[in-house]
Amino acid sequence: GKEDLSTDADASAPRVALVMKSLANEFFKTMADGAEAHQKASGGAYALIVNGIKDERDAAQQVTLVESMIAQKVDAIVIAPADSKALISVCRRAMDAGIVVVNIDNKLDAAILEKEGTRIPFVGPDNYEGAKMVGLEMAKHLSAGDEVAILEGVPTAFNAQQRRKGFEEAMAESGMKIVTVQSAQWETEKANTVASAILSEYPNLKAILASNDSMALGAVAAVKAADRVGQVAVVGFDNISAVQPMLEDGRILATADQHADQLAVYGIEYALAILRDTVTPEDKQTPVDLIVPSEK
Amino acid sequence: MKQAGNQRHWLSFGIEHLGMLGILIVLITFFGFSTDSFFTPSTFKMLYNQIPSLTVIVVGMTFALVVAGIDLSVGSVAALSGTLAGVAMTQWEWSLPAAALAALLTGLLCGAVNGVISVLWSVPSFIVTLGMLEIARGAAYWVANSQMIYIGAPVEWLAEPMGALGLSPAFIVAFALVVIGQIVLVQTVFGRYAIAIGTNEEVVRLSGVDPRLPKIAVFALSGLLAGLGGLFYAARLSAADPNGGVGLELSAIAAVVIGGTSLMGGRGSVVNSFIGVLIISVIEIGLIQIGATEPIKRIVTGVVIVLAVVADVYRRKLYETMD
Amino acid sequence: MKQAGNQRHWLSFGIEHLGMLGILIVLITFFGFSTDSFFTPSTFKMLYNQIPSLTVIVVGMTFALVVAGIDLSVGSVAALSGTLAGVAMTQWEWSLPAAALAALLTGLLCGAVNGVISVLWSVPSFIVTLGMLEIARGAAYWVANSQMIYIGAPVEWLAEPMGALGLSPAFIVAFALVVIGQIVLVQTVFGRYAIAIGTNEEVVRLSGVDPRLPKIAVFALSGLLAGLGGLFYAARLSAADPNGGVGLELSAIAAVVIGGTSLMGGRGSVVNSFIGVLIISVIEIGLIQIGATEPIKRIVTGVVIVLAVVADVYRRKLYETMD
Amino acid sequence: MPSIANGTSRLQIHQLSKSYAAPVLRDVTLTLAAGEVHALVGANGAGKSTLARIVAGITKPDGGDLSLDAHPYAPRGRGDAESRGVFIVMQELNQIGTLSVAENLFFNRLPRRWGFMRRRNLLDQAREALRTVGLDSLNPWTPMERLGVGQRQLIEIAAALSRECKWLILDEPTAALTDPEIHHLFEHIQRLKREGVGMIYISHRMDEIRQIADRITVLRDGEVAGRFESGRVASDELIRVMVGREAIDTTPSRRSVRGSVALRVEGLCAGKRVQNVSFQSHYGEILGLSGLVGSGRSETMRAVFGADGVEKGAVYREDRPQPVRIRRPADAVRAGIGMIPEDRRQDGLLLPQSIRINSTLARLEEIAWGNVWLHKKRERDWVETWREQLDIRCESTLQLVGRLSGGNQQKVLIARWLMRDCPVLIFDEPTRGIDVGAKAAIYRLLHELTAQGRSVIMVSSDLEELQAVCDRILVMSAGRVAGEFSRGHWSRDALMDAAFSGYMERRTGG
Ligand SMILES: Nc1ncnc2c1ncn2[C@@H]1O[C@H](COP(=O)(O)OP(=O)(O)OP(=O)(O)O)[C@@H](O)[C@H]1O
Ligand SMILES: Nc1ncnc2c1ncn2[C@@H]1O[C@H](COP(=O)(O)OP(=O)(O)OP(=O)(O)O)[C@@H](O)[C@H]1O
Ligand SMILES: [Mg+2]
Ligand SMILES: [Mg+2]
Repeated sequence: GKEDLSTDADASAPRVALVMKSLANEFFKTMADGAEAHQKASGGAYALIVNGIKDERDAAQQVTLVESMIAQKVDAIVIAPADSKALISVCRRAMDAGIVVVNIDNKLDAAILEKEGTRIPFVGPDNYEGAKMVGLEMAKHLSAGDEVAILEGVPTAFNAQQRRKGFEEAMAESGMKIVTVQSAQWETEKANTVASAILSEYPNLKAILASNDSMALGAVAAVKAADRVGQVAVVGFDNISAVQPMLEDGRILATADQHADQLAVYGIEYALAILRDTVTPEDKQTPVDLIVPSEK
Repeated sequence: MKQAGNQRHWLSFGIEHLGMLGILIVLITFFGFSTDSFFTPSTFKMLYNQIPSLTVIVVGMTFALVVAGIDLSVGSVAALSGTLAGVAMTQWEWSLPAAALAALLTGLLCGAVNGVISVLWSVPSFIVTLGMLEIARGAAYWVANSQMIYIGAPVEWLAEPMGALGLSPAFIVAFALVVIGQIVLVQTVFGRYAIAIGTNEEVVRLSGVDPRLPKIAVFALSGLLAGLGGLFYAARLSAADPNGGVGLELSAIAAVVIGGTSLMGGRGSVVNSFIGVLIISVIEIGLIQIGATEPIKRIVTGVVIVLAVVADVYRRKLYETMD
Repeated sequence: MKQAGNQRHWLSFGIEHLGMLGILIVLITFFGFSTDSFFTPSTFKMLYNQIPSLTVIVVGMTFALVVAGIDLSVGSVAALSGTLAGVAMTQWEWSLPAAALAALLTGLLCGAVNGVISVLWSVPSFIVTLGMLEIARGAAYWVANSQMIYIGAPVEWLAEPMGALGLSPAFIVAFALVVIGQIVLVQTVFGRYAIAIGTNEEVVRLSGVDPRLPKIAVFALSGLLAGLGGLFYAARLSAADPNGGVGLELSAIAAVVIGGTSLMGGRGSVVNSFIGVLIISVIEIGLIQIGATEPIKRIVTGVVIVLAVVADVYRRKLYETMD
Repeated sequence: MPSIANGTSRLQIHQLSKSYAAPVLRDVTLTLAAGEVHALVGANGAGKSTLARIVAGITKPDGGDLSLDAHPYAPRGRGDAESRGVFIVMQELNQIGTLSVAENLFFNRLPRRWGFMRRRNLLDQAREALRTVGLDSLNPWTPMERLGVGQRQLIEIAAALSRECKWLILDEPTAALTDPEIHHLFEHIQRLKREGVGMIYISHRMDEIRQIADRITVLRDGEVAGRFESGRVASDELIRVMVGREAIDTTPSRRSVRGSVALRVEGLCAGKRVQNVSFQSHYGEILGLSGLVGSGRSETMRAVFGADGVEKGAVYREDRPQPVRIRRPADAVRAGIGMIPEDRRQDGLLLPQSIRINSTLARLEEIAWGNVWLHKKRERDWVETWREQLDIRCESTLQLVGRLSGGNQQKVLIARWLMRDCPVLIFDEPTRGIDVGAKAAIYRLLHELTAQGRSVIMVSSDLEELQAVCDRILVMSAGRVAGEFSRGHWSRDALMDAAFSGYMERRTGG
């Protein structure tokens, strides 16, 4: 098969499929790159097939991806589900076909897994805790009662909901006032528009909490365009490379690093371990680190 | 040129559609040689079961394009219908038939509104359906409270492969609708009016035929089929996704246009639109199986779409000089 | 009806555009009364600085629609040009002028390829530019290695408000292009040929005027302006996003069609397209400021788009009986 | 130019042939000398327009060659032909509706400077050109799509007349014109003759041919069937050569049996062109509608048929006291009124569709089982019947209408409405571009229709035709009914006076 060209493994080595969300998204790309590096370093202990969908929101396309992997009779599927509910049945079908399935990044809905009587181990970070951490870090720079706004991701996405909850919890704990929560669909450009409008609507706004760094970037540009640099703080999530300069000079106060490069690797190692029958499926937490400007 | 007015011989019908099929076969062969796992029953099973929702939507879109209209709202209407069915089944505890009916009626209603506004107020259908794209999406969020709704077993059987060939009920329905759609377009008064309206609406009007009703019917039909597509989409995911079907209109229009239907109206073929769907899906699945990277996937998809149509243009020219 | 052939009096020109402006003013007034902060200089400053990229793209799109074509690739081409400029400035350490030139040339190239393929092989521009949509997107991922690229100060000044009115260089350029575009459409031979080609390409050919060159030029122009739009995006965000501009083609076409340009070609007005951009942006910003929830935002946007065009249809009818 | 002065300048067509699906031109040889009017006649589909298009560089021939003053002449396109001084006024109107009259007049040579249109220049030139065809009062910036067919035809002629031409081909230039305009055109033709321009003149109107042709070539099925070295030929003889059999009676006599009132129009006002128009038409009679180009004949009929909005007035059927509500053509057809529009290409035919689809459009339900399922065999049979009746020349009834010759296109349109069979039938310029043979067939049909008790209203620009066919003629002038004449009570002069009256009044009154 063609996939053997991209990976060099023994014919007998297990074949692991990594099913991502959009590989055009830096976060998932980093994840995939990390996994590929790991596979190379493993010296052919397993073969890796990496695939992603075109549009992060398109759960149906990811179902096709998983079906395609079932068709290719891979040994294990490590999946970052585009949706926490819609992917459950196809994962169950994969397991029915004797494939080991490990869930990473975005946790499948526990209640439905329960209802379906399926157990799929989750390896990944706690988005809620991560967001809360970022929120609390930001609160240090503000005083109680300050107005803040939240830029949400795609509202139907589980991790978007978790991050929003985390932010809200942190703001509640530190006594901030959330004036508005608006979705910018994870997109920079959209975030810029939304943030601009919010800034003009709320002249006393002190901070914008963005559910990912792409949106944070858009918010930073909006703050600049509104001439309120230094008056409005911005935080993000994911620690992508483009926000590094902003972390340096404090235009972004904090972000969270989920160790994208290791996230998939954890999942793959876990899948391999299950294949070797050494572990029973259990959820596993991966670290989320708070990233703050280095100087100061 | 020929599909619509095509009534000469079954032979020419064959050549017409076989031509499009040829391009499809080239693609399948290419992927077959590129990766071992492509030529397996499971690939084709997957193909069958992936396409029903797009297929039924494309049937309606073909009619919309034939009357020189366009329906941009199909993705949102599908999402709205699907979520409504999902909410009905999970929260209001309706049975599948009742929920399905509600979904279809919702689709029909959205489509009828598109048609009535665009026809009676002579607003371009592009704008009306663009408005509906936003409205139906908003309604879907509202119905589902912006949550994906897990439905599970009650709808899944619709998408479950059955029998030796592994065809799902959804696929069978979709395929039947393609056949019916083609027959309606070629063999019925309604289809003939649709083609005539798309060619020159004023001529139809001056022939004493009121073009408004057929036009409204076409949009209502497109809405209805989008509703069905939403149901199939939910069946496939076992869940109703208020965010689903974003950008579906472009895929649907692309499939129809690849199938040779003109955006300017007046000619089209439902069967060729279906082949357009197959071409798009084969490219998609083939590239997944080859394990292409994202940039390569995009570039190859783009190039193949253009080449498919260029090949079709040449084939048609050849065919025309022949005839 | 009138824009294209409109050369009778400057008065009728005024009525034509003032009509569209009327709808815009109604919207602004509505939002002004709905939220205190709408009628503030900062809102308008924001509006100015939000729209340059969409505006320049819409200028090109108007021409594409006037010749009865369509350009679906604008979003991807903008992303490709923007990322290319970003990579050139950050990784290859080019100066802004050099990088900007590269971005514009990339856009021009993409557009020219669209035009040449669609004209010489007579493939519908819908398909060719859909292919380019995929290809340019893939190329953008490839150039940027799928990463967002932070550029920072070197491009930011383009989007920075200047002077008392707070207009950015990007806005001034965009506005100038709208004016130039309108003049080109109405006053130049090229513009008249574009309208003629969109009305009836065959008649143009029979008249001994080769329609191919103007058509290719129109697509090249649209590509070039998409490249400029990409640059303006990068300036506004201080960053180049290979994922940016998804779905931009629909917004651009919507703005043009709201402005009364026909999808069937032969009629159009760049100024009205610009007002279309303003209408879309005012709705978007107004709804955010009102603090509408996502479902409401969507529904209101949809309804207003349709109403704006319905109102325009009535206004035009009134105007026609008047005249 | 010396060559013109001594009369040796020649456009030679040698053994020209062309085929589409079937041969259209076969070894046609023809010589056109400077300063002569060479008439080309033949039945519909004989290949006249094809020949004209080849000479004008629009169509490529398959075989044979052309020469100009003994130099080989093989134009690569219309522009190329024009640069050699060869111009054409095509049979079909080729204009851009969304552009103005001025821009259309000078479309392929818009005056420009640095890419900008020189509007002032264009305006002056356009005024000048419009004056040559008597359209002085038309605003050159009027969008083309607002004009009627007659005016558009005049503008096509004006465009050609404004060129420095050496050779001019006029393909049925007068089909939509009335006598004064034709007279005007002929004056220009005489002037051009004097200036040494060689002209090919295509027409189905025999009187015109007799009046201006110096020589005549008859085409039949793509071959030269006869040549006459003088224009003075008896029509009968000409027609015999054209159709290849004995001359047909082109003006059949008839007895009219005037029945009761079929249609009554009262105080109709629509737009600027229809002002307070009232008339009646009876069963069993043919009512003619005459008037100058732009006098509002077509607009009146469109208003009656519901094609355009009506501001005031009512339409009654028979002697019913209640008017029929006609808001759109479908209402009119339901009330038993049918109309054949004058602009066949824009309002009449679905050009990229087959003859079958076009001719059954108005009566589709009846060839369908249960109003739903198309009965294709029945459709074919019906269409075949009418094809024979009207002698539509085509390869098969599946041929696309856009590829038919102009006259045959017109016949397809007529077939549609004859098939629909309405008690009241309005024909707007039904014989535009139709050959003598088929004209006779159509007149016979009209008579049959009235004999069966139908009411026919016929708008025509051909006064002779109206006088030959109608029982009563209504003359419109400047949007009003300016006179009504019964058979036996009209004369050419009286009709013309009525046609001009509206414009005279305005001039003296204003
Ligand atoms: N593009 C085309 N494709 C196929 N057939 C064509 C095409 N153009 C013309 N024909 C055929 O060529 C024949 C001659 O057409 P042409 O227009 O020259 O006739 P004509 O003598 O001008 O007739 P008319 O008096 O009706 O104008 C017709 O039978 C017509 O169907
Ligand atoms: N000076 C003018 N300016 C603008 N439009 C004009 C002018 N004169 C005439 N028209 C238009 O020309 C058309 C003439 O009307 P109509 O077609 O009913 O006349 P007709 O007698 O049938 O003449 P035709 O022979 O042109 O068909 C109308 O559409 C009218 O609006
Ligand atoms: Mg002819
Ligand atoms: Mg007329």
